[in-house]
Amino acid sequence: MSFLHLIWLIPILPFAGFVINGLLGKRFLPRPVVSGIACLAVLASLVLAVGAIRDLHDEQGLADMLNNGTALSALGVRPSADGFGAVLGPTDPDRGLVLEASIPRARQIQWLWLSVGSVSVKWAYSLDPLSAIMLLVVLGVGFLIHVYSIGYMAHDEGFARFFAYLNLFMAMMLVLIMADNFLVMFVGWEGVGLCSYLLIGFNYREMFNPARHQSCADAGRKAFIVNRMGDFGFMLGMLLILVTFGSLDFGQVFRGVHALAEAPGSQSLLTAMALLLFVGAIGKSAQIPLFVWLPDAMAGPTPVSALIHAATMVTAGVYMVCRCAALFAAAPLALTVVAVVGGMTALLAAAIACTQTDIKKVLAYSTVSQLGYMFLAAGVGAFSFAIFHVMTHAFFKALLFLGAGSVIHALAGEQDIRRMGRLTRALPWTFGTFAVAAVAIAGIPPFAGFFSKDSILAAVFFEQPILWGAGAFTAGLTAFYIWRLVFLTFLSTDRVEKERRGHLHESPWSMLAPLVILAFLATVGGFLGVPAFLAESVPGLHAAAEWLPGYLEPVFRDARVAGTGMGALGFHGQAAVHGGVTAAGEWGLMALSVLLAVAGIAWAWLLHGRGGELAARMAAGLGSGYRLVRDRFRIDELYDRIILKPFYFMCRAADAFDRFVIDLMVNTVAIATEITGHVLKLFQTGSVRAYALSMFIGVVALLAFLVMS
Amino acid sequence: MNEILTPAIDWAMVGPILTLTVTACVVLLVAATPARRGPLPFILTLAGLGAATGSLLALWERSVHQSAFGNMLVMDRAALYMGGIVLFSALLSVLLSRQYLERVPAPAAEYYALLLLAAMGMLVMASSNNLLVIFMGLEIFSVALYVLSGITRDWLRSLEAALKYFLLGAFSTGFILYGMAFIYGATGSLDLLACCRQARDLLAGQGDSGMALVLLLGLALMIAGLAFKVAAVPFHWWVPDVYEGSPTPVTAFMAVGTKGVAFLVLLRLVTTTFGDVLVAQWTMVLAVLALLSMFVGNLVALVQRNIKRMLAFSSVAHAGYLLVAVAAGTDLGTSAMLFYFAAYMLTTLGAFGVASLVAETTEKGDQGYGMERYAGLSRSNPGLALAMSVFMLSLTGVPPLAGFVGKYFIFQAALQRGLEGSRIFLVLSVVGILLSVVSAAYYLRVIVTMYMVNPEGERPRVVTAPDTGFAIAVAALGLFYLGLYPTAVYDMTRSLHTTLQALAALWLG
Amino acid sequence: MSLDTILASGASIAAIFSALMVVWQRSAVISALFLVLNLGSVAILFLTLGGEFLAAVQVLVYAGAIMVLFLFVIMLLNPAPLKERFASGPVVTGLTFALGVLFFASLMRGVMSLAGAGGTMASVGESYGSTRSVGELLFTAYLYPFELAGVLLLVAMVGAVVLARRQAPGED
Amino acid sequence: MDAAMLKEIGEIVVRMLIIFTAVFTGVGYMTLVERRVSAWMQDRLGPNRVGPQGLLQPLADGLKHLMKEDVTPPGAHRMVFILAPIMVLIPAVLSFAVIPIAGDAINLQDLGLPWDWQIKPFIADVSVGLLILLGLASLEVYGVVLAGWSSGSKYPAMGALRSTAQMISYELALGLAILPVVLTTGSLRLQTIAEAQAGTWFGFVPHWNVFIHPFGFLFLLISIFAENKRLPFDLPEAEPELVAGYHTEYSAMKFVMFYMTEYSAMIANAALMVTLFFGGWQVPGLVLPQPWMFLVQAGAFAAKTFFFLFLFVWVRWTLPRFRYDQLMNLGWKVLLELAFINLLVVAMLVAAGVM
Amino acid sequence: MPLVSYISLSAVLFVIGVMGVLLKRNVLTIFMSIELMLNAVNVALAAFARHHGGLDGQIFVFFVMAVAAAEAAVGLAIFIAIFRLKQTTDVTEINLMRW
Repeated sequence: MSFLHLIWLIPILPFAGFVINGLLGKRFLPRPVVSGIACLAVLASLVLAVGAIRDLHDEQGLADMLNNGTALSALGVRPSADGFGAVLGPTDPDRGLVLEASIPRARQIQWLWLSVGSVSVKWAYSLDPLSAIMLLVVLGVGFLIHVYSIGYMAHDEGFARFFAYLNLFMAMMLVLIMADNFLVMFVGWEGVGLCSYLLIGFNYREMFNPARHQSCADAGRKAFIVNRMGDFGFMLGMLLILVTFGSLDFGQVFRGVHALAEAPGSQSLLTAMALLLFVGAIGKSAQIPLFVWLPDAMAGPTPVSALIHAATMVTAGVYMVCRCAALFAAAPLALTVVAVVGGMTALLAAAIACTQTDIKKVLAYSTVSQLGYMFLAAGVGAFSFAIFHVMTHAFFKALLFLGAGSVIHALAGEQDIRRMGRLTRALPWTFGTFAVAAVAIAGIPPFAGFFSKDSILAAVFFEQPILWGAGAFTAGLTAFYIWRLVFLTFLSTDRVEKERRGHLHESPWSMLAPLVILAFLATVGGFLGVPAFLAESVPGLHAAAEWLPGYLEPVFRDARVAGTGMGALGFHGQAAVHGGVTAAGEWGLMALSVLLAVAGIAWAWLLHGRGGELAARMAAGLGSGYRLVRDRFRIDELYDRIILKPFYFMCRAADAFDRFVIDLMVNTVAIATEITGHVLKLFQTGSVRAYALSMFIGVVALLAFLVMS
Repeated sequence: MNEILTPAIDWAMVGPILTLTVTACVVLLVAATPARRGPLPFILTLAGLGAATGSLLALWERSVHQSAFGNMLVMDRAALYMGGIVLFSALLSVLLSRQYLERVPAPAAEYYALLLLAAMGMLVMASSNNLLVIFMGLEIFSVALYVLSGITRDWLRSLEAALKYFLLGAFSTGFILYGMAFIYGATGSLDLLACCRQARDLLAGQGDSGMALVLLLGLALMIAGLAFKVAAVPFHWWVPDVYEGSPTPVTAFMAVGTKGVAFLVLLRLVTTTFGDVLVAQWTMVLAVLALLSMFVGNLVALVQRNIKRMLAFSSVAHAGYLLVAVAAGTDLGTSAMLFYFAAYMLTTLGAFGVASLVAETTEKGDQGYGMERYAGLSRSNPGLALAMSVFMLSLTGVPPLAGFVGKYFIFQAALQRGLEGSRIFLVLSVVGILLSVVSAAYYLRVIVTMYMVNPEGERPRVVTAPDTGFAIAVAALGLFYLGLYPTAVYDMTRSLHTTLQALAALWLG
Repeated sequence: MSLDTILASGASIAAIFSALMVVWQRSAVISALFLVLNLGSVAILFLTLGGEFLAAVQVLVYAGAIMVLFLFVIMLLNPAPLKERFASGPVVTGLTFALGVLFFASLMRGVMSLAGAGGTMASVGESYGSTRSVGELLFTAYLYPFELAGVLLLVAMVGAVVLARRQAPGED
Repeated sequence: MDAAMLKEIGEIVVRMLIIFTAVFTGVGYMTLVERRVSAWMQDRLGPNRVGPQGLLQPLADGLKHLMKEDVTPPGAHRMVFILAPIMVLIPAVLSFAVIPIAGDAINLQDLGLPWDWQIKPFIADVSVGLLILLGLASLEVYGVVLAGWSSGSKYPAMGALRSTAQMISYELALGLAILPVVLTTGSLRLQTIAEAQAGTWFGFVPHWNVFIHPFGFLFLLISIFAENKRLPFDLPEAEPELVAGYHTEYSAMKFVMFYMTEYSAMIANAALMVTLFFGGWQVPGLVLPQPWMFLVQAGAFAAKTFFFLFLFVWVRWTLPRFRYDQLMNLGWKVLLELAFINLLVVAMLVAAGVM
Repeated sequence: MPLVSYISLSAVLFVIGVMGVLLKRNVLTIFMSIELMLNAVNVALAAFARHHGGLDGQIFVFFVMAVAAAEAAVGLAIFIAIFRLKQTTDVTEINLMRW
């Protein structure tokens, strides 16, 4: 018996927490018990996951297990010729544990779920490096956020409900991650969508957007429906895969992809599959044009934003694309689309973030932007970098959100950064950790974001130079908007409303402890994937050289084989592959990106760090600020004209694009659908005679079609 | 006087049908005694349905193909499966009815008797391969349902529903009958399988070639008539009005039973009789009907604010999905359709069951089917709200509920046809899935209202009788069961297609 | 021209005429009368088709029972004759007629294919359509639907009673 | 037109002449009989002035009505108002077309006439004669309904509604009462039914259906009273309540038609009873050469029929009128069930081989 | 008459019936038009039966009559019930439920 036998418990435990808290929580259990159950369930899963991952890499233990026959139906599996070793034994059991040798992967089959003729879909989980990383991230961050929520939600009447939903979310997310086939993944996929919807609408009594009479419930619904649009693609893609390969098992499908990729004329089919799946990812991970739901999703409680809408659920799209790396790698066109969409989203969202005044909205757009980065990475085949960034992003973005939550908590619900400032004294811990996260996301070495982002940019540079330009510019924007946020929130002038000032206090330990831990992770997380050239040149880092890409390498191995040479960037020796480029080039790129980050921060400081006069002037426009400009800041005028104005223009344009084009597009579709419904409804006149006439029209049409043709 | 040979009757074969009829008669007799006010009719009805189910199961065990009265009664597995669905839905509907009947002015005993007879008619229609018997079954349950929909005869809405259902139903009966006449005219037989043989000969150029067109006429008119019963656009007009006006448990039963048996007959018609003739024609027709149904059903449901009308239009949409599967005509399609139907049954019964509970009775009729009445249900009746959420999510097609698995099967079948080169099926699957996205909006609205909208004024707790609650719970849990362990039922439906095919093969030799 | 043909032609003309009048008349009672005439004509058509039992039943059941019921109800409700002949305006009426023509054309396209050699009548014996032959079939081959017809009538009876019964005070 | 066809038509015409003459004469004199018998029962004289014993009275009545003013009330639907009495009369008269009045056909030459024409004892030889008879009986309702409706006034409408309901209700019992006979005879052809009643038991009890199906006969008798709206079931035209029921507004010839209808229906029903239950034209043990056989059988038939006609009148002055709900209750709750049970018992006996 | 004449006649009657359903306003007339349609079907069935020389079609007609009787009973009961509440037989006035 090893932990590998128990991986089925990993999603079940939070689910049990959901059931207990959902049924009994409100009426029968005191709050400490509720939160205890919820946190312990996640913690237990975390322990199980760590144990299982340890066992997965315990080669001796695995060998023993195979020899002793301890595994229920463990079958020795030889590495298959194409390097993708999922050759099952003579009999494919409906239940049991299957170990694969070529990739450290354990699959646990729970039961035969569906069987359609020769096609059978099993409820099965698999654990391999990719899911291991995701498991640790989700469970780790998830646990911290559970703990954080104890303090954050302490005064909410829906305490038990909140934890029940949160646990349900964890369960679904874990199913998504550990799924061994598309269908089980889809269960998790839909499940997290549902939980996201439930949690966004958690404070359903509040108006989320009074100007548009949009309640939190509406925001939740919007999120769910936009997600369903993505699911439409996912479902179609899944079905296409099913009818093409006759299976939904990842292993079998990807083997099928390899076989198919050889066949001539298969490109369009593969591309269609990949693109349809990517539509699903677009919905879930909030990319152009379906990102509209994510900013609205900020209507949910802040821990939810941190957990679901920053660290975990929204990365499911990235995870899925990486999981299907073999498929995407075999469809270069689709991969390019992924890269372009990712790059554009990153740029657009970052630009929009520069203009937002709601602290959570800034972070929301930031999340969209960072997700774009991840897709950019995946799109150039650097899947392991995408996962690397998922991980580091989880750390610092969760931290940012939790910090923001702490601020909001302290200010009794205030979210507008124009009414904050000078909070460093009141909220020292929050400020400190927030600053760490801000540094990390800005890409300042040696914080976590630096390594992951830099790896991605380097990879993109070699594959899609144009997108690299967008990515690099985005890096600068990122540094700018996040530090703008820091300055406006914590530094700058004190603009807090008087009645809120009395309320100001640092958060309780249960909220601060997760902040500190996350700050630590955001600081050191990047060392899991230090670029090789850097590691070699810096003493003591050698062991850390590209540890994470190396760890993930078995999973993406065949993506490289099937692809066109892309994806080679995901692990050791990218310089070697791109022989022409030397380490010097990489040094240069790295320096450039650091420079951009620093420039962004400096710029933010220039605009907002000193009390925001410049920004105020910008906002006021040239007319009112004319004298100031002429008298004292002549140089500023130039600066205004050639840099600031275009810059703000760009950001505003991006914002307008979001609002008037993308939002409008999505809304138009929705409204058009609704109007069509209304129009069609009018035909239901209630008059039997009209009904009879319409039926008769149908009969005549039918008859005419059949007989006259 | 020459001797008339009395046909030998296999009593076991008519067991389910006979049980229902006899029970109905007994209930009617009870209706003439003072016991009509007591629980006796209810108990008798349940017992009768149970006994009928039992004899159905016995038949299932007995043999795969069995027929009596010269193929007029064909208790093959397909018939037994659909019969089982009919009986199960009748059972749930009866469970839902008792509490409902306590507050509406309707004669309970007659209500149960008619419900039993309607179920009996459905069984007859499902288990026949003969045009005449199909027609008789159709009429038995239709007439019973006309009455049931108007049984709360002091309410204008109920009567209006009955009137609309009756007039349009009789109108469509005319068409279906004319279709049968033409099929009979072209083939000289009322037996679908004999028709099949004859049709092949006709279209192979043997026999009278002029009859081919007559056959086509018959097919077209019959499809139109059946499309009315399954509520496919543009034959769906009665659905919203009738569903809204009828007593809610009746609506639930009607929505499931009528559609189920009509779909089975449609299957028999297109898989056996026209399984290999005129395929292009009926495929196209069914595909177009499916497309229209999905489109209109989903879009109009989107703008409904009355839960019964919303469910009615959603049932039109679901008829569209089911038609996609039938149109596919493959074994995958058939089994997908039959499986989806099981899921559809549970959700429909459950959803209407909840609707019947939440509504309230006033002098003018049932009120409170407006969406706003669901506000705050999650707090006054958390269990009920949870069950309703399950139904709505299953209708949306959220895994791992049964509705998702069913949709998955259906669109798999459609996409397979699409990849084989039939472009219309590509369109069908894409549009179908896209529209099921739209459907999320209106199903979710119910959940939103229950969980996230504050009621205006006090939301009184809905009283749920144990039997009603049991029925709803069974439906909700059944959805989980079918969603997580669909294999058992799906394997069953897989075998049904072979049954239908094998029957044809057996007959055609 | 045989006697049968003359009879059939006459009955056909009467049937079509009476059918038209059913639709044309404003008063429900007159419509019902023409419907009775129509049923009678069809009964004669049945006779020419060898359906002697059928003709009798047509008169007995259709004309004798169903239509009487109709008239009875019409009298009970006594609706005033309507002012306009058709309920719809001219546009919709025109559309309806156009649809009717199209429908008829489609039907006739199929029906006309019967005009060829295949559309002949089979020669049948003396007992064709006699009460005995029909009765024998009803009680042997068609026993099952015959029983079903009984159930159907039961349903109709119960239904009619349930719906039309005036509610006695204190009844459920 | 060839000779054969001419002959066929001639034969039919003669048949019709014989039977319809008989019927119309019967109708005419039935009015007289009724009045005279009524008078006799009430110990008075009745019409006895026109002709010997008032034998020309029907003629005089006819003349009188012909000359009366034919009033059409202003609220009436003219066409239907005129049509109604015709519609009511025709089925009543037509029913005689299928009733056989004797056994075998006679040749006109037997009667000393020059034509070699076979005259059958009925107008139409229909194998479903009984059904036709029932069908015609049900068609009679139309005239009644229309008369009531087209008069455009209350009493006729009420009367028509009542009589329709009554006729529909009792038609069922009537049919069920007849069916046992059909069951044992195995035919719907009236001539076959009559022929099947030939012979005797023990040499003196005639082989009549009434002895086999006494209950059937009883039920038929009651139903026929109701069908004909005769006392004690004359609710539709009960004069204290409804003036004269559905024909209140009729006058002159139209009224006569209703009057004629009533009596021809009476005669037809009497003839039906005779045919079904009393051996029709059968005279047990009688064997005579044609044409005597024909004439005696026709005479016997007429005599039996007259007995029932007399019974109608007799009952009229013997029993009091029912209340309407009693009438309906009797029909639906008693007669129908009894007739049905009777049929069931007979069917079982037939199945068991007893009959 | 040849088969095609009978079937044509049936088609004519059927179409007239359909037109009646679509054009009339009174529920009773509409229902009578439906009866007209059934009648047309009966003609076709009997003619086809004669064409094939079998009796199946005639049997079918018999059952159609039974069905017509059942429908008439229920239909008229519905009309009566609705008339009792609303005092109308005009279908255009019966549209409480719509949209």
